[in-house]
Amino acid sequence: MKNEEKVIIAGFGGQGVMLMGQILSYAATEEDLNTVWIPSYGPETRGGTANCSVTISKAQINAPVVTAPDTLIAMNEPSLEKFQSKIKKGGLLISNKSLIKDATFRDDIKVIEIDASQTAIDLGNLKVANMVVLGAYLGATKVFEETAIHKVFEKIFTGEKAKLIDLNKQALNAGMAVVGK
Amino acid sequence: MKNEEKVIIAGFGGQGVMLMGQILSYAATEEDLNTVWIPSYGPETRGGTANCSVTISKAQINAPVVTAPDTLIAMNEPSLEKFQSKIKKGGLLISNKSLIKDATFRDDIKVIEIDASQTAIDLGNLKVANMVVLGAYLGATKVFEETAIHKVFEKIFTGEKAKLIDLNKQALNAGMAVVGK
Amino acid sequence: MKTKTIYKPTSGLTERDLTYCPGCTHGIIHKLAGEVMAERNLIEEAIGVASVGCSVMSYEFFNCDMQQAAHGRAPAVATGIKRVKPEHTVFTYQGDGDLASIGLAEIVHAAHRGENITVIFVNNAIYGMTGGQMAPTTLIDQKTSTSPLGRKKEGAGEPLRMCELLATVPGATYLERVSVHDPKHIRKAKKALEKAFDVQTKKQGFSMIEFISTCPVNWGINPNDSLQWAVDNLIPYYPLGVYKDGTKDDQS
Amino acid sequence: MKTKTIYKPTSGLTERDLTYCPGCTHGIIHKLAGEVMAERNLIEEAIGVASVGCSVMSYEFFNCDMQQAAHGRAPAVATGIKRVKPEHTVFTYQGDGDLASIGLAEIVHAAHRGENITVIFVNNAIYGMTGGQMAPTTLIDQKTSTSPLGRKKEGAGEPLRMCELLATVPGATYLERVSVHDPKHIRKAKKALEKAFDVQTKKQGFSMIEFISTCPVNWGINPNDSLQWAVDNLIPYYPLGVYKDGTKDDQS
Amino acid sequence: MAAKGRILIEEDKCKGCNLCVYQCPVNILKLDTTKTNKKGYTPLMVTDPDKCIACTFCAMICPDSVITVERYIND
Amino acid sequence: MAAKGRILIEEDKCKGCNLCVYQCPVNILKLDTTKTNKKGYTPLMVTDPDKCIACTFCAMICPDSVITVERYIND
Amino acid sequence: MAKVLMKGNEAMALAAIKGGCDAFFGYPITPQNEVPEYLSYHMEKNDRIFVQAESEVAAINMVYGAAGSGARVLTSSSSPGIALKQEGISYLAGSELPAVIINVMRGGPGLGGIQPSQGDYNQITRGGGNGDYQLLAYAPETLQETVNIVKRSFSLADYYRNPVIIAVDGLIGQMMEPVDLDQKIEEKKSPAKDWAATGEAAKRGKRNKIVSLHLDPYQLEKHNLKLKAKYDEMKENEQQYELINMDHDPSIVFVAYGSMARIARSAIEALKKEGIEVGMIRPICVHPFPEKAFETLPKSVTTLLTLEMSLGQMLQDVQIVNQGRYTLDFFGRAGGVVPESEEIVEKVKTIMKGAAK
Amino acid sequence: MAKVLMKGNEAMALAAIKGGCDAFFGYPITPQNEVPEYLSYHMEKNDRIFVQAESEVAAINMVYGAAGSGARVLTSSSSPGIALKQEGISYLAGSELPAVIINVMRGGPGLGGIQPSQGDYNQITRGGGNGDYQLLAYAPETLQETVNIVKRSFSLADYYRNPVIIAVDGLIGQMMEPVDLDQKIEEKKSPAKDWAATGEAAKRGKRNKIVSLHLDPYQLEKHNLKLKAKYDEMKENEQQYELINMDHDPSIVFVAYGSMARIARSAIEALKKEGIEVGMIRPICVHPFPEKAFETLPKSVTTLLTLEMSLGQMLQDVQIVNQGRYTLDFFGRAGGVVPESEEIVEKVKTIMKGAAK
Ligand SMILES: Cc1ncc(C[n+]2csc(CCOP(=O)(O)OP(=O)(O)O)c2C)c(N)n1
Ligand SMILES: Cc1ncc(C[n+]2csc(CCOP(=O)(O)OP(=O)(O)O)c2C)c(N)n1
Ligand code: SF4
Ligand code: SF4
Ligand code: SF4
Ligand code: SF4
Ligand code: SF4
Ligand code: SF4
Ligand SMILES: [Mg+2]
Ligand SMILES: [Mg+2]
Repeated sequence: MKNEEKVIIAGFGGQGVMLMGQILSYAATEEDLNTVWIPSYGPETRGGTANCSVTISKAQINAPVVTAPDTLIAMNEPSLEKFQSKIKKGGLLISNKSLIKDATFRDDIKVIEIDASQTAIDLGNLKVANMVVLGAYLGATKVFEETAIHKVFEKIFTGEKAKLIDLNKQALNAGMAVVGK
Repeated sequence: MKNEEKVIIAGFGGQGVMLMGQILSYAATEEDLNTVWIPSYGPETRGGTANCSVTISKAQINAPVVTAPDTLIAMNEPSLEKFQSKIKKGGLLISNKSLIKDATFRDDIKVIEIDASQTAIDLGNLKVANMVVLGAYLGATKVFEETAIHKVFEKIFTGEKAKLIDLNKQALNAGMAVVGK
Repeated sequence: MKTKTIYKPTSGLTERDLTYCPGCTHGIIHKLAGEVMAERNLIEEAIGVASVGCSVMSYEFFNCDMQQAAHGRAPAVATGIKRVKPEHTVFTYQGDGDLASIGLAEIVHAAHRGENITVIFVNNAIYGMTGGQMAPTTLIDQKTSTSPLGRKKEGAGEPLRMCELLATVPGATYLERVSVHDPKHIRKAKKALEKAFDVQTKKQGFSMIEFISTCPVNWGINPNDSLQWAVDNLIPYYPLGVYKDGTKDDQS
Repeated sequence: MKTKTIYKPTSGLTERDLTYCPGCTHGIIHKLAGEVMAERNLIEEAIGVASVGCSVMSYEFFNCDMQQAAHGRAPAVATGIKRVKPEHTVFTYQGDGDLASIGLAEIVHAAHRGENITVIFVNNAIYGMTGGQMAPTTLIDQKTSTSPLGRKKEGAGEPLRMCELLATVPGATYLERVSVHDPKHIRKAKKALEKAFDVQTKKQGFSMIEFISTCPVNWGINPNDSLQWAVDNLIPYYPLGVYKDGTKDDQS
Repeated sequence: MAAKGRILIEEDKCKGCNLCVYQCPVNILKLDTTKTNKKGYTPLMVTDPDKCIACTFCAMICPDSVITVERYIND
Repeated sequence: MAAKGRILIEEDKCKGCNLCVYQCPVNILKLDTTKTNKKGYTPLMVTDPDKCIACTFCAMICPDSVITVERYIND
Repeated sequence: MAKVLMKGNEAMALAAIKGGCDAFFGYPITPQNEVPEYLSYHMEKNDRIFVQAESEVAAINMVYGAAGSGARVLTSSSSPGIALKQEGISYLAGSELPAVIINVMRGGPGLGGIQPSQGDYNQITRGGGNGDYQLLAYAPETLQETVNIVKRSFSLADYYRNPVIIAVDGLIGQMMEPVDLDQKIEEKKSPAKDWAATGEAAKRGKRNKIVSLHLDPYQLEKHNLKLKAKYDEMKENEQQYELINMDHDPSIVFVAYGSMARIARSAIEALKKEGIEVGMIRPICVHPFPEKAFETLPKSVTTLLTLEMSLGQMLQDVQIVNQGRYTLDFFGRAGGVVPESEEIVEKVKTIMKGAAK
Repeated sequence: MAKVLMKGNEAMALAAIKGGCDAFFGYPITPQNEVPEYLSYHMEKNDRIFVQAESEVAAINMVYGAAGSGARVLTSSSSPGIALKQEGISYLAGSELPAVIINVMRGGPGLGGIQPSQGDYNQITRGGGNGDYQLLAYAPETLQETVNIVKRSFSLADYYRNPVIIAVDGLIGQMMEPVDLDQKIEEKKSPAKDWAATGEAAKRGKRNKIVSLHLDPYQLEKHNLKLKAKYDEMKENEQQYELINMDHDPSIVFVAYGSMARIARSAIEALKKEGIEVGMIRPICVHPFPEKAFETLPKSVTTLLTLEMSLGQMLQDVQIVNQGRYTLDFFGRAGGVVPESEEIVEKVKTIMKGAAK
């Protein structure tokens, strides 16, 4: 990982956007890196858009709000519209092709489009589309090893939810594979 | 009247102490003098002692609280105890002999003792004891003419209470007479 | 073929999209209130009071002058308005947290004084706006974000029934509890609201209609199942019906 | 001849002179509460909550640990105490302004949660402490310093009956209204208080005894006539009796 | 008629409210208007101690815990 | 069978909550899962307009005033 | 006009009626009870509204409702009651509603006592409620000044669409003094209330909404900046104060308001007799604090002695203005103790001794 | 100890449990809901008390009751909810009861918004309630600092027998950051609570009374002076602050707290890259205000730039301390807008340009 990585993850409420960000911060915590996760909150998240930002850093994190992300993960069109302009020059955009069609992308950033929904459906559960995208992010940035994320899965999917671990791992894998291609 | 007159009137609740003070302030207002009337207030007046202070002045009145009165009108023993020491040197004390017996008086003040209750009972109503005392005060200080007080009576005893005017005038008179002697 | 419009959006509401979650019955209740006021030409002169809850933005939805009140205080705000504007229709729109918890003194005393206002009380047995905390109306064993193991009688008590409580207040004139879980009940609910506003128009005093409502998002149940959940769980504890009708004593 | 003391000042009260006006029945109610707690050895471990009203100084009179609460909030303060000291007897002593006006939400919600406390509610139909303003319990046509022409139904509403209101709250276990205008009623009132404290001791939940009380000074009626005025005017509107006894459902 | 008991009056606590006077079934209580107590009130007195039936009514109604009642016992 | 009336759907207001679908007595409503509206929801559609009896149930229950109902009149 | 002898609380009540007050909502508390008592009779007699609310919280929210409907509204209370109104006051300021609030201050904190105090200075000048808002806060000295300020306050509140608070100590509330209730005062010209929710949406052709909610922070910031601009205008135009005895080249200058200023006047007189000249800045409006008063002091001044019936609350405002210009000193009594002028005289002499050394 | 990733609100809740909190009383409000939500489960699990009160007013009075019984008590809320607690807080201070109050601040005034703000600075530092009282008020910057302060606050409250308020902006409440909940902190030694009304009058041989009423003004004044002495002790011993980048001879020094201080750190870094050295005074305890911090600034300093997520509230405290020593300047955003560090960089450059002229 480089010294500091800032990500904004945005989409609909219900797309698992908050969890994606938290997983990154959990992984950072495991590796003893500094990290801050900030959600959008309040009624505006109701039915509407949801987003969170994550900072991961080897050094102390000062200003916690991410205004110019290294990476934007846009899970739907409104999110792309709202945040694309903020991405750092030369930064990365991961765009959820399942919902973002015919969009215009900036040409000073790297763009990865991924059909998350289809991939998830292929895996048998639309709900893991977020993990597919997360996989793509990891594949592209190498911020963490796959295994670091697996550890987080084991930590957060406990009890009833433990059975979801495998599926999530598969989804992550699938996402990484897409970028690997 | 001299330039400024400060009075403290103290006694039981129910002895008409507040009204005595107000009458002085009403009279002062009628004569276009400056005046301030300040009551003790709150639950400590319940069943216990009550007192008020009156300042009457030709000039603007600054500090409104009377700390060193020209005159103390003490309607009962606790009031005498509480306030006697505060009277200005050479000042006046009017002491209600009906309730204050065997008291020690300062020798640097003028003392008038008056058996207000007996005088009032002679007039047919114990309740006007306060007006008897007020009469004595007026007789001794000449702060106001009798007629000025009569005017106030007419102002405050209206409707039902108008019939009380005569009795109060008599009481006032009786009090003035006592001092006149 | 010719057509006749037999149901359309009411002019009692503005054109703004409601901010409620999909399938939330707040929207149905808004419509009913809008319809009743529009049909009686009250909307032109009414002053409404929005409370704090999911309906905090109802000042954007009711098509009349509106004030937004502090949490729980809508009946006091309405009192202030009605006293200086006695000829205008004044109503509040309040949730169960707002009315039965923080605002309990204000609703009881508005009723107590016999304020001539109409209260639209939306009981969804939860704090919707803040994310699903326990309300005084939450059922025993119902899980909420502050009763994660279900509400327990010990410590939290059994749910408050507001119509029953207010029925003991002499100043309350009309109190009815209704539901909007199907068209039949929606129709009945509308009748109740009509009665409530008529009570006000006739200066007969305080009226309140309590609506059994849903919160699909915080109950974690889809909208249609939420209606069923309300029928199966809320209505048995909160029986529908008229709890007080002080207009009957009235000979006029 | 030998003697046996059959009535003496209770050790449930301190030796301080009460600050109430002559003939005010606050004093009788203090005595009863002191007696009941002393006789049951509760006074040694009780924590009382004084409210704001003429009884604000009751923390000087009850012979146990005491807290003085903000106006109307005694039931909330008592809740805080009882939750951290569940094995101790906790009671509040509140006037009608305190309990039925500003503190209405707190009393209803303490009952609602079924707080295991005992409330001594002194209803004298007026604000005594502040000089005789209208209370929610003031009778129609009763003159007070803020209803100088007598309380009117229009504008001020009809008086609130707290036992009746609280009886609708599921969490309330025992509610009784009593009077202390003669020895017979004083005895009955004492029985009621005994019951209320026993309910608490048995952890059966919220209990409240409402006392019809007098305010000779602000009613402008001498003490004995005040007792009669209460009998003639207050008791008819506030009937004596048990309004709820949740211990009867109890098989234990 | 022999008294069944007697009452003890803590005079300085009395507020002269008259409540006890009205409750005494044998009418033996009145306020002593010849004196005032420390508080300034005319305190309670017993006019005819022999008639006391030790019913405690006076004590029960006294708001200020002025009265103690003793019953005579023959043993 | 001839329709008694028809419903007009303001598609972009629909939140896809499904309430109306359950209330239609003749079962001619469903969410159109082939598209999303401006708000991002799958909006309401009528499967068999001919069967509409213009009962207004769907419109009554719709929280978002999406539906207008018209009755056909023969004059 | 003839002066009449009135109790402070009653004079304020009558002044409110004369100031055009349409409605009063309040709850009893000592030492301001004569305000609602007087109004319970006289508002009705004048076809206005009087409601005894169930609590201070309800009262301030009734004020909110009535003010939102365009009425001129008053509430009054005393210290703990004002504390309970803080959320409501913040709402009034946030929704830009005019209203007049009287605080007849008593000793605190908590239930405290009921004797005269100035212990609520922070509460009234800093806004005890949430958020960036400010009140216009007056603290008059005599009944006459009080009455004039109460009368004028309704137009001020209307002009700024902001709550005005008038804080007097219990002494002013309880004492009687002759007042002329019809003294000419210069009313602030109040614009038409075309923003009020009067129930005339149809007639007006647009709905009026009274709201303090702005979920978008940028919109809320804009609103805050608009409010700030208004507060700055108040600061520019509403500073009100009296300078006393400044033409005698005092070296010590008191800063005092309300009853404390009256007592200080006695001290100034007494000191004058001893040949000691002391000046006084008397804030009449305590918020915005009359900073301008400090700009025109004579060269002779070396020391500002702040006098309070509290323990150094206004002193902070003096410190803010001062910025090192003068030596600052303080004298205060607390908890309802009204100081005697002799104590102030003493304090002055102590300062002078210190300076002489 | 291992760090765990936690949301601010939950970390504060857990820290309270670790700080020995016996009882929590609160009412839901955004953006602090995770505090009661977390505690509704975990207090019971730890055999402690959790009560969702019917309102903020009830909650603070429950706190009063439980604190009076000797328990360590917490309540939390957000801006308007804190406004409602003002009377209760004044009672706590008046009765000298220890209690911890968390305010997760949002934009105001009134209902305002729910985004992060520092608009309650006055409300928390000046005491929004009645009377002469003061709180210990903390405004931490990171989750780690927040957690440590929450844990320690219970012993501080006990030591001073005074409420402690911890004010964080919504950002700190909502964000997740790794924290070590078991970092060693120096607890204030709390004396035994022999004053508490525990229901052991008989055992103790004397009754304990928890009271804020003192009808005699001289007694109330004595009480006020006792409180004042305590506040002076706090002022002497509890000033807490951090000085940043002072060893590089900055001419401009920020004064900022909470999230604003974090953002300012970024600005300092950015400016450093451009060769501009700026220092910062970061108050950790905002009341008593860390005056001592201003006494040790390097000679190079000319200007103090106060930074707030409000419109000049802390600025007043800086003015009070400053007394003309440095040039004062201000930058603030309001209503829930979180500024970017670039705006601060800009502001610094503007000041420097002005100075250069
Ligand atoms: C004084 C105050 N306390 C708390 C809140 C936070 N709050 C906003 S809405 C709400 C509860 C709303 O619940 P309810 O009244 O049942 O309405 P619903 O959202 O369920 O329709 C709360 C506690 C607030 N805004 N103000
Ligand atoms: C917050 C607050 N509001 C108002 C008051 C003033 N106050 C003191 S006692 C009281 C009324 C007491 O009446 P009640 O409860 O009936 O008791 P009573 O004196 O009649 O026994 C009021 C309004 C106060 N102290 N605090
Ligand atoms: S949170 Fe619940 S009550 Fe609120 S709008 Fe959504 S579903 Fe309706
Ligand atoms: S004012 Fe009334 S209630 Fe209070 S002590 Fe006196 S008589 Fe009793
Ligand atoms: S005990 Fe009975 S008989 Fe004896 S004095 Fe008292 S009331 Fe009278
Ligand atoms: S009842 Fe008690 S206080 Fe009243 S007169 Fe009798 S003894 Fe005295
Ligand atoms: S009007 Fe009736 S029949 Fe027609 S679509 Fe709606 S519910 Fe179905
Ligand atoms: S009820 Fe309304 S919002 Fe819901 S699916 Fe039907 S048309 Fe759409
Ligand atoms: Mg709800
Ligand atoms: Mg009462």
